[in-house]
Amino acid sequence: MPASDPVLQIDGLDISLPPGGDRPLAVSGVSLTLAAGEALCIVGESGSGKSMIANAVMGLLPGPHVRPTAGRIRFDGQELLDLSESQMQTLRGRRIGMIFQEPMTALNPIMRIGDQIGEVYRSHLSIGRKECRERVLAALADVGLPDPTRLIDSYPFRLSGGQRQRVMIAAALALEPALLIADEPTTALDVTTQAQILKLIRALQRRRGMALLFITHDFGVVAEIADRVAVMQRGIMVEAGPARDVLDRPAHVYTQKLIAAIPHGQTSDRAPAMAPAALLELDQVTKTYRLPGGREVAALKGVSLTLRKGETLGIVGESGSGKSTIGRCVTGLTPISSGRILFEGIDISKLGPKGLKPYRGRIQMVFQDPYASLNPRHRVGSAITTGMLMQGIPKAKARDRAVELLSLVGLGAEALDRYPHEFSGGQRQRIGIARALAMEPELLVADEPVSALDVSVQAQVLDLFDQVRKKFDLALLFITHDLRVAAQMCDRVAVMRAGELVEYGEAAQVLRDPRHAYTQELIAAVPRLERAAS
Amino acid sequence: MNRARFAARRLAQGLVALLLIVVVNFFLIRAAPGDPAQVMAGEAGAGDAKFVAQLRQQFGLDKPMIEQLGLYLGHVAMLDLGQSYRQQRPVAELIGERVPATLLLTGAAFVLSLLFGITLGAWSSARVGTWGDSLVTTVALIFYATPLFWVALMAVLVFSIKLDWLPGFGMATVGQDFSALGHALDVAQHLVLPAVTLALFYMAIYARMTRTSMLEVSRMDFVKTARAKGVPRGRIWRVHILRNALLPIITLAGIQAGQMVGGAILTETVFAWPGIGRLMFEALLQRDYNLLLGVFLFTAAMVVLFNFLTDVLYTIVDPRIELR
Amino acid sequence: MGDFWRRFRRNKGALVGLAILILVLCLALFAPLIDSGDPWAMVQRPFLPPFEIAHTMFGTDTLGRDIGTGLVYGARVSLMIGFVSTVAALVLGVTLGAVSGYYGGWIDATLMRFTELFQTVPSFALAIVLVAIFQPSVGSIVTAIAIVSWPPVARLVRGEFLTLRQRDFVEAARLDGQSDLRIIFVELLPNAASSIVVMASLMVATAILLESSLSFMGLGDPDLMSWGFMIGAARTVLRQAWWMSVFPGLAILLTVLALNLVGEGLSDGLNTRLGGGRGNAGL
Amino acid sequence: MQRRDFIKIASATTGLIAAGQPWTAFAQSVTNGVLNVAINPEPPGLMVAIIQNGPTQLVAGNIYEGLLRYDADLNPMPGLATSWTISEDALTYSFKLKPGVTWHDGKPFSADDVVFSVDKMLREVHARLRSSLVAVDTITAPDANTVVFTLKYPFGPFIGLFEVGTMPMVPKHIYDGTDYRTNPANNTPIGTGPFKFKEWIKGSYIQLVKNEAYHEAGLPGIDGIYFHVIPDAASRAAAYESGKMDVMPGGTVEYFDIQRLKALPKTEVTTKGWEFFGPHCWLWINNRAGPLADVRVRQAIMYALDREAMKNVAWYGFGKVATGPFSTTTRFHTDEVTPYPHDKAKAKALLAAAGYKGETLRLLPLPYGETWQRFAEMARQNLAEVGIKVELQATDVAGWNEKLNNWDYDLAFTYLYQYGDPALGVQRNYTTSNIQKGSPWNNVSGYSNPKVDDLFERGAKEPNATRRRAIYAEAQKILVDEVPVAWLIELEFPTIYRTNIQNLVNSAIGLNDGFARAKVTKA
Repeated sequence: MPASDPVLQIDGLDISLPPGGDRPLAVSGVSLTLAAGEALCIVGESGSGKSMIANAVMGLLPGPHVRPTAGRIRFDGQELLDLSESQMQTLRGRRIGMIFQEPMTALNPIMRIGDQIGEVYRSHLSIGRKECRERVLAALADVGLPDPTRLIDSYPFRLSGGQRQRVMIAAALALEPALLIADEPTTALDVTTQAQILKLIRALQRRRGMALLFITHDFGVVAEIADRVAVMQRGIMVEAGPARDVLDRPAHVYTQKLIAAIPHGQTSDRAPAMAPAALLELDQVTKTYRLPGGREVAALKGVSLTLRKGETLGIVGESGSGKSTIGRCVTGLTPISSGRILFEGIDISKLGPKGLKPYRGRIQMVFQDPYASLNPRHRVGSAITTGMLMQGIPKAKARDRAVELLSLVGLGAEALDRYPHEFSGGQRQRIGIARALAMEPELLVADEPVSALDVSVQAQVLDLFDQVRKKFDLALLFITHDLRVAAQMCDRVAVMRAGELVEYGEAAQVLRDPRHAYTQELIAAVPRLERAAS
Repeated sequence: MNRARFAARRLAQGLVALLLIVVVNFFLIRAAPGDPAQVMAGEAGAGDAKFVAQLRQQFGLDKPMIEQLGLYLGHVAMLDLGQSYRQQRPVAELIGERVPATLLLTGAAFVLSLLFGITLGAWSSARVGTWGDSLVTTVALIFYATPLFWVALMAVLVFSIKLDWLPGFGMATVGQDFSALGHALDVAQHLVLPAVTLALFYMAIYARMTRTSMLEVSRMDFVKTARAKGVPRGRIWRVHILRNALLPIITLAGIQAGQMVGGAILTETVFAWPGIGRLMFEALLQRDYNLLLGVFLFTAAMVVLFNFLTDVLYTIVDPRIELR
Repeated sequence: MGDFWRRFRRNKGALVGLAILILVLCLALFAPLIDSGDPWAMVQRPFLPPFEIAHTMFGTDTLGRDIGTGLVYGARVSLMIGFVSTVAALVLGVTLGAVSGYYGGWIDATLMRFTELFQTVPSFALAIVLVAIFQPSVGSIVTAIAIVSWPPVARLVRGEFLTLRQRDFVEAARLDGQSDLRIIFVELLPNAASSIVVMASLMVATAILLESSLSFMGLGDPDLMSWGFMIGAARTVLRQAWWMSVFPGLAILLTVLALNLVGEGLSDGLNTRLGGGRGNAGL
Repeated sequence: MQRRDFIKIASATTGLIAAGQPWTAFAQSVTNGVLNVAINPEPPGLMVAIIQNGPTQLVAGNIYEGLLRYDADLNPMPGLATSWTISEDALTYSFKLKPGVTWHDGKPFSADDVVFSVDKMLREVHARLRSSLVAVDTITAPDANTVVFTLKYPFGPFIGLFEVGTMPMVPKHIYDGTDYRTNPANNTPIGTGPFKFKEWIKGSYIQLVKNEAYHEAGLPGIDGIYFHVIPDAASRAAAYESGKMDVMPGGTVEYFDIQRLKALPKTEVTTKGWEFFGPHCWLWINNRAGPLADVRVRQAIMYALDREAMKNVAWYGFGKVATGPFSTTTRFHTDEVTPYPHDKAKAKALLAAAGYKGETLRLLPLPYGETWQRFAEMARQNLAEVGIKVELQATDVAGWNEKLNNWDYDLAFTYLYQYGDPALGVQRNYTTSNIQKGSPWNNVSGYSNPKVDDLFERGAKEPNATRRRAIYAEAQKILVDEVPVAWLIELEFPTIYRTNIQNLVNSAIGLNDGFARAKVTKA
């Protein structure tokens, strides 16, 4: 650990929250130091105040109510909290670079890439347009972007999420800052892209001897990139130390709980009593969308798979791989272009709305975004009972069934009369499950049910799924982008890539020795706890 | 989709819209009681049935409705808008006489309202919460909520009658011997009150809209990125925020411009400004069908034109939008 | 609802607006109690300036009718026409907007083309034509205002439904077997309700402006003493009698301002942000 | 039939009839012998034989001439005819024409022009004269300076038909054998009058210049006239106030502005010059059905209306309360008729006697601006005060026309001209033969009394004036008692002009007789 004079020194930092929040201070009494060339990770769940620290250093805290009320931040021999806005402005971009979480909205949509990077040079140095253009081209090449001369004059919407993140890094590091702050830069990216970005940041940091303050909620990322790590819980720094020590021998109980909740990726060797006949069978299902511009996009290209009663089939793939489309086609929400979907031997894809009526209750779905899956204007009770009322079940009986289901998913009966906004993300997902079970389905489709939740909450919901599928002997179609979750939950796994089924087999076999190159790349990209920071 | 094909398609859509408007209005105005022959006969003080029948025959109103429509559309296709019954002159000429007055009034009002509206909106959005901001917002709300004709009347009452600084009526002083420059000055003097009154109403809309739009854009992520890059506040405000904030304003301005040309009826009535709005109102009361339809066609054409210009302008300003 | 009121109260302007609105509503509802006179009765000599005679504080008009009584009864007419035409426009606009927003595709395209057709003719010009055709009466004015003001609502509701339609709870509702109609009115409409309420308050304001403009142009209902009518009648004697047009004008200004302020308060309370550019209120 | 458009007060609010006013050209001020006259609305054309509305007559009166002129008491005076004789049996009228009169294009004016004008062109295009020419048998020109009219039966008012508005002399050499309506000469009118047509900028002004070869020596007294088209009433008033206008003909200034303009220095106001027209205003009553069919209800209406107050408040004191169907300036008017003072008690009694149960009556105001709207509102209040419930119906001009054409009304405001003679301007409103749909100016009320029909029939054909007076007196007595319509006010249309203009109004048709005899002294 390089012991030179620390680049960044934070002592006893407090940051206030607007009145009426769930706690008075977002962050209280935080102290940390960061030396040149060192990478410090701040990890914690949403709402732990980790981003606040990063924004406090950069002087970007939002509005009058959220501001540092105590403590000192020393950087480059200066006391940042005493600096005026214009003094801070000269530091930002020149001595401290910062990159953010959402690449899709972090760039000005109507300004060329070249100008958005050139801006950094022109704001701090007085250089001519020609020289500035050359330096931008160099910066673009430096972050590994293909064909910089074409890219410099194009607009952000033409670039992918990963490319835009590289542009952000190029802008942040344009003037060789001493400190780079990265606020969850890879959270919104696919697993494979995330791996490349992390590799890039680590390489640039090592080459330039830069200090790196990395904010994340994913311990796998911590293992990949951090020299030292600090764990935050509700504004308090509960633990800090070298990454290896904290990961292998977490001292604080909260850290232990967090690490334990991470899907371990070990396949469970449970052998569910599976009925011989296939409950659901997809046969050469294809689905093509016609875009307004006239172009046609093939979401599914001849996918075939089977699912038996009591079995859980995992469908894994990155965004745009077509995994969600399968879920929507099975439930009949989206019509398919060709092929067959056999449910108990009958091709339900050819049935009209009337034909689907008897199947209404038998196939149900749990959605990804807890905040969108429940109608904010309806009470939880009505959300659960509507399906039953539609089937003609009397009101009283439906209400009793709802209470029963709520207790099954671990919520009290009083939840019936409350509105969705009164529940947390995890609780809402439980209600979503209760609603899906209300109709006593045989097949349950879960479309990324936990990816929007914090790690700890994720674990509880996954347990609930496990408990429910056993109790009702459900067939479960589990759609996720997280291989670790798939490995832990599913009996068999199907890997999707650009609408095609590239790998399909027993979970243990697919995880241990994947046959298809893409699956291997996917597995390699998943951040592992074991890998020590080299 | 290159520009030419886009222009052709929009033109076709525009023509269909115009055709629809003409046909709908053709029947709509004939639903009104009375017809031009009766009005003319009444004026001539010779209202016996024979005279009215003679006029109807002269105007071609005795033919069946469908035939009249066919005839009219035939003429319009050859850009001949027919004759005004009441004034025995070609409709195109009558409208032509009024267009300069309307363009002068609505043009001046449009520029004034856009200029002041956006500057005030941007200025107050930069000072959210200060007394300056609440002053601008309240004044804008008041002008938005006031009946336009009443503001016009009060303007005449104060500036023309009580203070006598500005003429309150008409477009030029009657019977004044002017040189070209003198004449222009005289018209300009007459233009001040109506243009400012009309502009106040739209300035209020633009100011409120710009302020809301500026505040929304300033909360977006790329503004935070710009600050993180150490870009000076002034440049962020001018380049990043203002340009993005102006996108919705362009759409609104395009719609308002189109509507304005045809509709400054109230301002024209209070200030006796010889514009298209009043011509339309008079033609309506006189049941001067051809003249009324001609005005509707002209105003609709202006709306279609301005919508087209707005779309083209939009694709230039916002690269994400292509010409579909 | 508690926090709705808390957020509404924080907007000072909205409170002022609400106070004025309640005052005008009382004027309209209890007109006979407040001023037992008949707005058309010729009670005093014409051209009586204001603040001279005790019980005719606002002076009289060209025929000696008490302007104060006119203001009281004018409130009733303006508000009534404002609300009725807004309700009519809402029914038409919301249904069309909902259907085109929910179904999309060619239904959406045709309905939007139809809505745009209305907006090619300047709204005030269209209103005048409609009223002139059906000859001025309360009915024709309300219909004309409704016909002119439904397109903006349709566009707003369509926009809301386009975004709401993709929300998961709609698909869950489909899986529950709910019919399209039930989804539109039971599931989706409540979610669009807040912006519709805000829009409605602004539409009443615009309708009052439109009614007063129509009456000013001489197209008002001759049996109804409305504020617009009073200003129209006073226009020609502006030089001799300033008060005849100033007081009704102020009345319209305060009422419309109040409605706009309440609209802002509602939009804060229901925290829906509504674009500033609504239909124009007549030129 | 009457020329009503000219008197229509295009109010500032509804701007009912107004052409554009793009770039107004210059005009010299009155001092150097040119008169600036306001006109509104812009005349559709100047060929007065074809178009008879008000603004056309105001301008054409300077270009064309009639055989005779009439003084304030409607006695004929020489015009193009120097003398005229009427035969004993009143069937032959012969006129001696003034020698040496030329058209503006230099061609000589002769008896042939008169015969062509009346017998061919006017009979076809002049709707109003056409109905009076029914009584004419032959029109002959024994020599270049004599014209003889022979009638089929004696026609009392015949001598009153020769003024320029009713019977303008048109050039035969230009119009004979052509389609009168589309003859291009209509745009450049040629007459015998004191002024020649020079220029017309549509929507701006019409310029006339002095006719050097005018047949009366020393006339016209001024060099030229500019008629300025100013559509907006407020602009017209402002134009006069700022000294730009010299003469504001009746109907171009709103009544509420007259007070103010009258008070200006060196300004005169006269209500003379309307004797021939005699504008008479009343309330049509639909005698056909409902409570209005009962004469007592109609009488109650007469008692209920406070016509004195209407004159003072709605018309600012201009006009006279009408006593009956004849205007005071119309021949054979009589005052010995039942008076109808404003008497609410009597009205209520009559209503009770007639068993009026309070049904709502529809009242149709005249859509000619604010003054008429106030007039209708006063009527509604007066009727309400005696218990007659009235609902105002708003229409525009076309709507008003249609409702009266189809008798779709209960009460309706109107006013008509009487052209000096009961047979010309009154008979058409009260005789059974004139009850036809399709015109708002004939017997719209549907009143039918054979006695009255007979009286009007005899009155028209009676050559002797004293006997005509007796016949019409009896007719007036019956009408006033049966109240077919509720007579309101004899309208006055004041003309405003500068004091340094003398002898502006010098005949029964006022400014329509042209400005030939007007004199202008230094201001």
